[in-house]
Amino acid sequence: MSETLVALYVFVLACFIGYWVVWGVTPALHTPLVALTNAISGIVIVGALLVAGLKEAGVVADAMGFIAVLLASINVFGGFLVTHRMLSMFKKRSK
Amino acid sequence: MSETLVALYVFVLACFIGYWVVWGVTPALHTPLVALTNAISGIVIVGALLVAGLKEAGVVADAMGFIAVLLASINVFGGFLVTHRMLSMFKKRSK
Amino acid sequence: MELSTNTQAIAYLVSAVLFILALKGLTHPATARRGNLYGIAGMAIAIGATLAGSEVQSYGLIAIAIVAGAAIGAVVAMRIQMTAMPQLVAALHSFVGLAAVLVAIGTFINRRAAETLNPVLMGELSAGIVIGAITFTGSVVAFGKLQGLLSGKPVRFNGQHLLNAAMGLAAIGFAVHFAMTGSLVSLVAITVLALVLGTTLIIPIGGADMPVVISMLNSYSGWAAAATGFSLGNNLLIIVGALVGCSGAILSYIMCRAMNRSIFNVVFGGFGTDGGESSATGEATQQGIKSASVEDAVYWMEDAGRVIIVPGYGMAVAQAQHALKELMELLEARGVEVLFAIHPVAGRMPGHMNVLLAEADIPYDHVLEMDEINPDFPSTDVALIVGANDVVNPAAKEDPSSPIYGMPILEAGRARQVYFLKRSLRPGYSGVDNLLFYQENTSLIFGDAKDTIEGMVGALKGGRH
Amino acid sequence: MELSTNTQAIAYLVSAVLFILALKGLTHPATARRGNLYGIAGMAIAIGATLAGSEVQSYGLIAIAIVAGAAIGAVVAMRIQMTAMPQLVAALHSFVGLAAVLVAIGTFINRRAAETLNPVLMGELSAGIVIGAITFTGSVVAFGKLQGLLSGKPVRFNGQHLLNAAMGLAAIGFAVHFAMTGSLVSLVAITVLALVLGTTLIIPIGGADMPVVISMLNSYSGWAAAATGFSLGNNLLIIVGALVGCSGAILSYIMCRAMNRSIFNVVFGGFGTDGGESSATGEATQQGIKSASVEDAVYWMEDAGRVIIVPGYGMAVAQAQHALKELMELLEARGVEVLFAIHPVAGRMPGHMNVLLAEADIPYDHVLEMDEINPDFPSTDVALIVGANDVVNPAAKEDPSSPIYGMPILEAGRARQVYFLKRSLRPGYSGVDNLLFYQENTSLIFGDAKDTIEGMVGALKGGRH
Ligand SMILES: NC(=O)c1ccc[n+]([C@@H]2O[C@H](COP(=O)([O-])OP(=O)(O)OC[C@H]3O[C@@H](n4cnc5c(N)ncnc54)[C@H](OP(=O)(O)O)[C@@H]3O)[C@@H](O)[C@H]2O)c1
Ligand SMILES: NC(=O)c1ccc[n+]([C@@H]2O[C@H](COP(=O)([O-])OP(=O)(O)OC[C@H]3O[C@@H](n4cnc5c(N)ncnc54)[C@H](OP(=O)(O)O)[C@@H]3O)[C@@H](O)[C@H]2O)c1
Repeated sequence: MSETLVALYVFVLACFIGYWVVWGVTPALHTPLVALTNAISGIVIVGALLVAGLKEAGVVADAMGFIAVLLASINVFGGFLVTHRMLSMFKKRSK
Repeated sequence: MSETLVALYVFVLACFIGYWVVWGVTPALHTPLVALTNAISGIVIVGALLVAGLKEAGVVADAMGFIAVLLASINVFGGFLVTHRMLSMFKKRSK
Repeated sequence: MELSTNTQAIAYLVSAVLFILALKGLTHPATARRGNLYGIAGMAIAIGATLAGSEVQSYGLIAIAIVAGAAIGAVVAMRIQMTAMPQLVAALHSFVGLAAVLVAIGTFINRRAAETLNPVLMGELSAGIVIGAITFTGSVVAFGKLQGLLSGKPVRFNGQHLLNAAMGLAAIGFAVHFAMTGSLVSLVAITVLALVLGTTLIIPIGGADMPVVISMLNSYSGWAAAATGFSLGNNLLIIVGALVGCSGAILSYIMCRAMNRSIFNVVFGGFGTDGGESSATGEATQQGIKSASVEDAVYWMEDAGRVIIVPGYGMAVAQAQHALKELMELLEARGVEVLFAIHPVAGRMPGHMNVLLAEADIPYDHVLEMDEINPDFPSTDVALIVGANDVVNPAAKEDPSSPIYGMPILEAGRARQVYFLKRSLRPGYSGVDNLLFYQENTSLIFGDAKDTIEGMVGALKGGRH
Repeated sequence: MELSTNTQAIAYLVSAVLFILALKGLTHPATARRGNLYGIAGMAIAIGATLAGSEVQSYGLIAIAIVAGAAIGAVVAMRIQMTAMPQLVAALHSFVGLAAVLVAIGTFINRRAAETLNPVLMGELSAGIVIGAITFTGSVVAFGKLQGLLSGKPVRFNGQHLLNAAMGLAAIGFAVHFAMTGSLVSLVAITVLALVLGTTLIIPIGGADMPVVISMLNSYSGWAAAATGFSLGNNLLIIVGALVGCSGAILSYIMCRAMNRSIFNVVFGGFGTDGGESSATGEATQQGIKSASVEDAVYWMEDAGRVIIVPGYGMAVAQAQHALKELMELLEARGVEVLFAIHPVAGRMPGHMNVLLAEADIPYDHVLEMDEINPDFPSTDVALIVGANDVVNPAAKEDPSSPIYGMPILEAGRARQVYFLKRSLRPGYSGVDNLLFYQENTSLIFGDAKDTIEGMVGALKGGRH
């Protein structure tokens, strides 16, 4: 099976998982869900690291990698932190 | 990524899907669920066909393939039919 | 024209998606039949893509095997009684297990001839053989117990678990040796050990615990298919195997939870030993138990606002579902609301009662799950308990020393009048005495459930009141 | 020590599983924080495994970028007001989009240098560029509208959709050309067209529809990550991208369904044009509308059995949640049951009200969804509607000509007494007049919601009744 086909398998299966996991989220947490998915979409940082980390790449590619890593890490850190802030507000009746 | 690793990815993702899809089944249909999963586990027929269909295989392998195809197809046809029989009994109040 | 590997892989993906949609169809009775059709389509695509691929070259034997298998499968499926479903399922599982073993050994033989063996492959093949063989003999034993060919009694002896553990370890040892050397002797040893293990694992379990065992074996048959998928590098088999494996595991879990037992307790524990001989019959009045007549019950039911019927294993034994349907219609014609209350483990299979009621054409919107209907009992005039026992036993809530303590129950005892339809005072599956018998508002109507219900139908038709 | 490709792949799989568990944690508030920790662990493993792999060789720039990004992200996340969440989310989406574009172009440059380009790869790269660029400029426009930097008014002109379609087709054409030839010109053309397209797609949408747009862009950012995954052959990116893509798509769908509008209507339709200027204010009595004082409401509430508070967008504007918490406590001290009723699209984001109420430490078991609480209104003494409007408008049920007809509503009008806290008779987001104003049992208390609630709190504390 070609690499693209493997990717297709993984993609289709992951879409099903996404479907079920998101429908399972309680509506009360839909705003934190947006923040959390935002944080984890910072996973493009993996791609950014590969571009930025290549030895002997040209200046253009290096600059692009640098900016991409920067943007993605703002996303990652900002996203998880703000989700944490929001979630720590949700409390059950304190006795 | 090695082929075994690809298989591992697919397996892990499929387990998640299995988890959600099965929890989603309404308890009233748990008996048909058993029958249906039974039918689809007849998918080993794919493996059986590969063994049985190989040209110039030995007699032993051929015999094994033959029996495997036979058993798996009993499963496939019997399973889907019995599921169909069961499911066609479930009716909403007829007006 | 042969399919390229890539086209085949796409066809397999489509087929996997169809199988997922098939299971998703079972979310609701209204979409379930379409689900089954998706499953059939998925299977057709999978078989077609495999046959059209480059690896399958000789078709003669295959055609014979498929036609024969289809004929046998169709005949069995059309003939089988709904009450014999557990046996059928056990038999079909054994086929999957055996097929997985044969595929693994056949693959080994073919690949050895082609000299394309490697340790990882052989490890995967031995996994397929072990799981497949356990599924095979385990299912055969379960079938035998359910069909009454083998004694339902748990067969136990000292050191049993130790022996099983030793055999399991030995099988793993041989598997490692096989993976490293490809030794035929080890291959045979693995197979034989696993076949024996399947037997010795299931033999000790009482016949009454077979439903959980069947679900476990359902799960194993899935993992066997997945292991086959690993060894063939076939993702479709892996996906389907995982789906089936999860399904069986979750159903076992649901059953154990509804019985408030752990899976270990089922597999290793002493419970459900075909019990039932313990209590004597016919001593009703001595023990402060009221018995009632069919007419008494009809008197209360015909003017009731709501009647809830609680079916249990005894309804299946008596095949009383068709009579119940008539009773329901007669009562509804008099303006009585009739509902059915289903406990998750009523009967002997998950969803057992639902299938039987559906068979009698009772509309599924009258059939409610435990959590939906429990709040309605206090406002119900009559609870009619038809061959159910454990699932309404208040001991599960009140008596911490009872073996079923903690199991959630249908609170039928809260209805204004409770009528029990059973043949004797014998306990049910769990062998535990039912506290509900002794309750103020409870009366027992002794006799076969079908006869009793038909008596009620007659009384209502006769309009003697 | 460098990680082998296989070890790295296993680490990525673990990380993917952690991300799935992270989202699964949001099934319930009690497990949500653990979910976030799973997400953080998954990200740490993913970054660690990438850095330890053989492909990343120079660490200097990376360290600077990560530290700087972390600092910026942390400061923003700690400083941001909960009410500014929509803007923050839009800004962060734009970063993902831009990063995806840069990664795609960077990958192209590096692979061209290494001479490992091929048509499939270039096709995948252009998909990443197109989706990423649309996400980027689209999110920037959404941010601008939400932050008030751009006019919230929908900008419309003739032939707009035609122009967009033409640009989309042109981008696809260039993408095909690029995939076949690797032409730099085509690459630039794709990028520019997609950047423009992101702008022209979002500019025409009214500011009020931005919540749906943000969810759509959330979805796009996921698909952009998935496309990057395809081009890098990285399954982790594909999995996470699909999760995020599904999440955004489902949230958009939920919002549209709760508003009874189609996604096309949102993207292409003329609705939510910052409406609100249409009705005049202060003509309450002329129209048969009763207005009431704070004291009236307090009089009915302090002896009530149950009070249900319906918060809406106005509560967020007035920042009245902390005052509501005090009101709740005072009423509960008097034995009144106080519940909060949340409509799926109350406020301007899904779950908006829940976050604000949680911020004010209102326990989440007092906060109920529409379907749970609707049956309770008829047995409720007072419904207190705090800055909500559309979500309680009976026109949605009664007036087939109304643009919100068919949208499910909170049936607050069925409570014995209904008090509306708002500043005027102006309609809400949908611009539709509220039929509930004219109902027998409804009274309006004009003024800023926070001031009014604080007045109630004062009256209850003063114990003037
Ligand atoms: N559903 C599952 O998946 C599953 C799986 C494993 C275990 N179980 C166990 O099975 C039990 C199910 O509970 P249940 O209440 O349905 O059944 P039960 O507790 O086993 O009781 C069945 C009752 O039916 C009566 N009965 C038998 N034949 C009858 C006939 N012809 N006419 C009238 N009555 C008849 C029996 O009493 P007489 O002999 O006096 O007539 C018996 O007390 C639970 O303990 C559950 O844990 C269920
Ligand atoms: N939640 C989402 O995800 C989402 C997404 C897209 C669209 N929407 C739409 O947003 C609407 C939400 O409904 P809603 O009932 O929450 O809000 P709404 O219908 O927009 O009404 C909000 C009301 O709050 C009042 N208000 C504003 N500021 C106030 C203040 N300081 N004090 C007191 N009252 C104040 C306004 O009246 P005055 O001006 O007279 O004070 C207005 O009528 C729905 O139409 C929904 O379709 C929601």
